[in-house]
Amino acid sequence: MEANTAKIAEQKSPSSLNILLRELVRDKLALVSLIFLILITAFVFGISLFLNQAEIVTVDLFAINEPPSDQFILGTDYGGRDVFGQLIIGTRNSLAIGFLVTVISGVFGIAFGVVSGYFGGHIDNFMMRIIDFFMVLPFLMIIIVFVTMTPSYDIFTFAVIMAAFNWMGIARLIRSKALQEKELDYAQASKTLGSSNFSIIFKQVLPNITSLIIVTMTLNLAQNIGIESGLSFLGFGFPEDTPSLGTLLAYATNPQTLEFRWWIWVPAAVLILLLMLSVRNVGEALRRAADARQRRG
Amino acid sequence: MWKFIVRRLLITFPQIVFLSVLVFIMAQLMPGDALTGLIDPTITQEALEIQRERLGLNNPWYIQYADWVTGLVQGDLGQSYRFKTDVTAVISERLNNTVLLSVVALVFTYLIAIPLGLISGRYNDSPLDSAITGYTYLGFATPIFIFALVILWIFGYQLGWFPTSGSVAPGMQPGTMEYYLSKLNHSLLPGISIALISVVGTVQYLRSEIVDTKQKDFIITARAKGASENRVYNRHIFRNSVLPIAAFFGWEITSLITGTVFVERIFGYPGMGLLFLESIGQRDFSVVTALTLLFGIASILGALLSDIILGMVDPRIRIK
Amino acid sequence: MSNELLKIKNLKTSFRIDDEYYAAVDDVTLTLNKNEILGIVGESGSGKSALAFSIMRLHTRAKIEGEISLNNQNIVKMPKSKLNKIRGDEMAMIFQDPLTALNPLMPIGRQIEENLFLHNKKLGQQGRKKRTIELLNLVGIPRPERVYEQFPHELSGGMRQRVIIAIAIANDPELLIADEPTTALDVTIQAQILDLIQELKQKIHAGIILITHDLGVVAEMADRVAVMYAGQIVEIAPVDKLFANPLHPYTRSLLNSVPTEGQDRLHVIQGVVPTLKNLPRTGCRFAERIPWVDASHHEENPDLHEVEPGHFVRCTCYKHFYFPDNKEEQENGVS
Amino acid sequence: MAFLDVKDLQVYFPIKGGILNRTVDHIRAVDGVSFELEQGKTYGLVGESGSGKSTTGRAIIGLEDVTSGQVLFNGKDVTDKKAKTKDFRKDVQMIFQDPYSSLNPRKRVLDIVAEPLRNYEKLSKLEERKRVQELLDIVNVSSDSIFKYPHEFSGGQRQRIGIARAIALKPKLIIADEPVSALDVSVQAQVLNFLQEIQKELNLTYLFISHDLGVVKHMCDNISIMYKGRYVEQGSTKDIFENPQHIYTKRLIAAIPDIDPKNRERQFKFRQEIAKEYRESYDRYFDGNGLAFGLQSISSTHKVALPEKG
Repeated sequence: MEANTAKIAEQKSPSSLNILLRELVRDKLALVSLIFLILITAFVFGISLFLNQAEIVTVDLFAINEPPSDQFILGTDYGGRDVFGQLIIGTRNSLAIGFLVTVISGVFGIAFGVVSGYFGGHIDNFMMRIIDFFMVLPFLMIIIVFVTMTPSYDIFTFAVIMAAFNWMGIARLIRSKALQEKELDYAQASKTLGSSNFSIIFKQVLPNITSLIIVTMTLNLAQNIGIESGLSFLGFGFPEDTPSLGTLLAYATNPQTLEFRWWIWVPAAVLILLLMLSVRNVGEALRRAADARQRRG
Repeated sequence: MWKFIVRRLLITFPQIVFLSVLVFIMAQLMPGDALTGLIDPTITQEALEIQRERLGLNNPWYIQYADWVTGLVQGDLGQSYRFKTDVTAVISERLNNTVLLSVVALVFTYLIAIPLGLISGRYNDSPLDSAITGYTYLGFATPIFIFALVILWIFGYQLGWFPTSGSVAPGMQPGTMEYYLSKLNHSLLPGISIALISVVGTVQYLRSEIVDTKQKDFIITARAKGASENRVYNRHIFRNSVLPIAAFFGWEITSLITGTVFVERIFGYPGMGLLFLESIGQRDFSVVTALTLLFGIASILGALLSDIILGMVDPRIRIK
Repeated sequence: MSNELLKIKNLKTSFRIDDEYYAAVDDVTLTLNKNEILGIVGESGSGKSALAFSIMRLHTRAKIEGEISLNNQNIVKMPKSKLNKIRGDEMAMIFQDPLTALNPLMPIGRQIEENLFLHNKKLGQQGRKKRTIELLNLVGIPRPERVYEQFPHELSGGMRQRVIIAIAIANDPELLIADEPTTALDVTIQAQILDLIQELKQKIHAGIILITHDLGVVAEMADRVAVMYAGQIVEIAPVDKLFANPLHPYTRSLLNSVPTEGQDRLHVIQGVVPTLKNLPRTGCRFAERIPWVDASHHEENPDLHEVEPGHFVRCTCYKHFYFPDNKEEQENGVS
Repeated sequence: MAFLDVKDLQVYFPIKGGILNRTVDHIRAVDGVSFELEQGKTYGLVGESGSGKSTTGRAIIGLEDVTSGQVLFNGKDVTDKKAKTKDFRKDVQMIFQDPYSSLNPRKRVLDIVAEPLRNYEKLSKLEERKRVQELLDIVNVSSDSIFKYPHEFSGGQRQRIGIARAIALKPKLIIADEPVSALDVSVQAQVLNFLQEIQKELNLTYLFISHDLGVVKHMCDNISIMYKGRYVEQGSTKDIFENPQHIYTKRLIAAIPDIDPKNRERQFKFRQEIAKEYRESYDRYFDGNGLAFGLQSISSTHKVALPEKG
C-alpha cells in the first residue's frame, strides 16, 4: 500500500512550474537573465548584510560629489554619501518591494478575477464595474497623495498602497480566462459528476491557468520595480533615508549632476534597465513556453 | 448606436461620482482645510470658529460633500494657499502647457507607431521586424524617467538641439509667432520622450493584430478573389487592424498623464504634472485635490470617448 | 478539342515541420472535365483540403511540385500577377466555414463587388452594384438590396454561405472548388446549398471539385468520385461504379462504417489516421490498418490500376481484402 | 410509472437589451416539452442548431436552470437544482460532444476517470486505481495509460475515456449530447458500436441527442424531433422514418443525402415535393409565431404536433 502510493506520486507528471522552468532553461537569453537575476539578488542581499545603512546615508560634507576612487568605488553624491552602498541597498529594496507588491496584488487580483469569471452574471457585472473604475483612476497621483497622507509610513504600507492600485490588470486577465475555462466541457462535466463549485475552481479550472498566472506575475514584477523606482524618483517612494535606485536617479534632475557626475545616476539607470529587462526576458520566455505547452495540450 | 452611447454614458456617471467621493475623502484626510491658507495668523480662535461656521466646515460630511460638488460644478475649485488665488486660475495657466505637451506626444506616438506596427506586422520575422520588436522590447522595459533623462542628456545637453527646460524662451511676447514657435520648440523634446515610450504598446498591438488577421479565413477569401498582396494588406488587413487604433488615444490618457508628470519634472516644464508635484511638496492641498479630480475626469472621459469611437468603427459592437 | 478543364499530374504538396518537409498531398494525378462534378472524399488528415488549396495556390508556406494545368496554363509555375488574374475569375473557391470566411468589418455588397472590380474593370460602380444584386438574387438571398448593405454577422450561417457562393461565381468561373461547403451547416440548409450548387452548375457550366467527408453528399452530387487516404488517391471511379462496386479496402471500410438500412454493427477501421509526420511513405499506406491481409498481397510501390474503364484502384491488396468477422474485430479491433 | 418523466419543460434565456440592460425578452430555448423514458431503451432527440435539443438534456441534468415544468426521476421531483438528490446525480450522467474540451488537459486519465468516484465513494488509493483500471478495460483503453494526459490520445480514445468517466458510478441514464458529431466516420462507428455494447452490459438508458438522423436511426428505439424549442413529432423509429407526419420531419428526412447514387433523381424529386408541400401547407403545421402546435396522438406510439381538431 505504502509502496503503491509512493509509486503513484513518483509517476505524477511534472507541475506547471516544472515544465515552464525546463522550457526556460532551453532559452539562452532567458537563462542568462535568470542567472543574472539570481546572482544580483544573492549579491545585494549578501553584501547589504555587511553594509551599515545608517552610515551610508549619513551626510558627509567633506566628501560631496566625489568621483569614483579607491575609497568610494562609485564616488559620492551631493551629500557625500557613498553611491555604491546606496546602489546595493537600493537594489535590494527595489527587488523586495517589487516582490511584495507583486504578491499582494497578485493574490488579491487572482481571487477577484477567478470569483468574477467563474460565477459570472450579476456578480461578474458588478465586479467588472469596480475594475473599470479602478482602471481609469490616475493611479500615480492617488498613490502619491496616499503616500504623503499616511501617518505611520513604512515599507509595508508603501507596498499595500501600491498594490491597492495595481491589482486590476491581473484580475481582468484571470477573469476572462476563468470565464472561458468554465464554459469548456470539462468544467461542465465536473458539475455533472458531482463536484462542488469550490472544487471545480481549485482543482479543475485553476490548474489550467497556473502557467498564465506565473507568466503574468513575472511580468508584473518587472512593472512593479519600474513603478517603485519611478515613485522614488519623484520623491514619493520609500520613506526618507531609505536608499533607492529611483532616488539616485532623481539627483540627475540637477543639470550639473546630469551633465558632469555620471557616476551618481548612470549605474542606477543601467541597473534598473538590466533588472527590468532580465525579469521581462524570463517572463517572456515563460510565456512562450506556456503557449507552446498550450498548443501541445 | 445611440442606445450604445447612452448606455456607455450611464456607466460613466457613477464613475465620476465615485471619483469625486474618493477625491473628497482624500481631501478630508489631508491636514488643514479651506481656511488654512487664507487667514491672517493673528486672528483669534473665536473669529476662526465663526469663519468655519460661516463656510460650513462644521457641517456633517455629506453636506460638506454636497457643498463641495456644487462648488465644483460652478467651477469653484477652492483657494490655493501657495498662490493666494483661485485654484481655477492657477490650473488654467498650466493647463495649456500640458494639453500642448499631450497633443505633441500623441501626434508623435501615432506618426511613429503606425508605420512601425504595419511594417513589423506585414513583414513579421524579417530582420526589419526583429529590429522593431527589439526596440519595443527595450521600450517596454525602460521606465519613462530613465528614458527621458537620457534623451535630455543627449539632445538637450550634449548636442544642444533643444531647450532643456521651461515651456517658452524668456522674454517672448505672448501672441507673436516667435512665442508660439518657442512654445512648440520647448514641447518637442518632452513630447517625443513620451511618444517614443508610448509607441511601444501601439506597435505591439498592431503587430500582433496584423499577424493574427493574416491567418483569418477571410484573408484567404480575398486571395481567392485574385486580390494582389498589396490589396489584401491595404483593404483587408490594415483596415481591420488600424481602425481600433483610432480609439486608443482615450485609453492612453491615463498613461499619458503618468508620462507628463515624469517628463515635466525632468524637463522643468511648467504643466499640471509639475504643478501637482510642487503643490504636494508645498502642502498646497486644494490644488492637489483639484488636479487629482481633473486628471481622473480626463481619464474617465478618455475611456468613454475611446469606447464610443470603437463602437463606431466596429459594426459588431455597434449593433449590440 | 477535348473537354478537359483541369489536369493535375504527380502533384506533391509538402509542409515544413521542424525543418523537414512532409508531403500532405503525395503524387495525385487527376483530371476534371467541363460541366463535371468531381467529388473528393476522405477523413480529416487525408490531404483533401490541402489538394484544394494547392489548386488555388492558396498555401502560404508549402512546397508544391508537379503540374496543375487549368486550360493548359500551368498554375504551379505561374507568376503571382498572372495567378491573381486567374483566381476569382477562371477559378474560384467556396469555403467551409461561412462564419469566418467573410470580412467582419466590410458590408456584404462591397465584398462581392471586390471580386467584380478585380476582374471586370469595364463595369462601372453602377454596373457592379447591379451585378451584385443580381448575384444575390441568383444564390437565393431574399431582399438583396438590404443584404447588400448589411454586415456578415447580421446574416445566418446559410445566408452567409450563399454570399460566399455569390462571391465565387461572380465572374462565371470555369473551375469551382467547394471545400466542405456544407459541413458547418444544418441538414436542411445543407440540402438547399447542395441543390443551389447543382442548379448553378447547369447555369454557368463550370467544372466543380466538391470536397467532403460525407459519402452521402458525394453520392448525391458527384459525377465521378476520388477517395483519398493519407495524401493519395486510393480509388477513383464514376459515382455509380464506386458505390455499386467499391474495391479498395479503405473505400469499402468507409462505406461499411456509415449506418445504413438493416445494419446491426458498424464496421470499425483499426488504428488511427496517421498524422502528417507519421505518414507511411513507402508501400501501401493503408496496410497497417488491415493487418489481417498478408503483406505479400500489397504492392511494393502501389500504383493506380485501371480495373474497368474509368475505375482506378491503388495497390493490389483489394483483390485479397475481406472483412474479418465481428468477433475477431472485437478482440483486436479497437485500440 | 416512467423511469424519467419530463412534464412541460421550459427553459428560457433572458435577452438583455434597452438602455438599462434589463431583460427585455426571452429566448424560449425549450418551450413546453414533455416525454417519458423507459429503462433500457435508447431515445433519440433530433433537431437542428437552435432547436433546444441540447438545452433539454442539459436542463434535465442540471446544467441549465429550468424555467418551469417538472422533471421526475423514478417518481421523485428533481426539477430544481437543489432537489437533485445524490442518487439522481449518481444515476444520471452525461457524455459530451467535444472529446478535446471535455477532458481537463491538466489532469491524468486516472484523475479524470476517478473524479466521480472521489466525489461519491470513499475509496482507498489502491481500490480507486483498481476501479479506474477496470473502467478503462471496459472502454478498451489500455490500462497502462492511466498516468497519461488527454493530449496523448486520439479523438476516439478520448471519447471513450469520457464514457468511462460517465459510467464510473454505474448510472442508469446517460445523456449523450452529440457524442459522435466531432469524430471522423470511421471513429464514429467505433464509439457507436461501443455505446451499444455497454448498454446491454449495464442496462443503460440513453437520451441520445444528435443532429444526424442517420446515426439516430441506427441507434434509437424511439425518436423525437424538435424544432424551435418544441416537439414536432415523437414516435418509434419506424413511425418516424416510414410514416412521418409533420412537414418538418419530412423536410429533415428529405434532406439526408442518400448514399446510393441510383436514388439521386428520386431523392431530388422527393425534396422538391416536400419543399412544395412546406410552402403550401405551412399554416397547417405552424402557428402564427412559426412554432409547432401541441402533440396529438395518432397511434399508441406516435404523436404529431398538429392543431387541435374542432
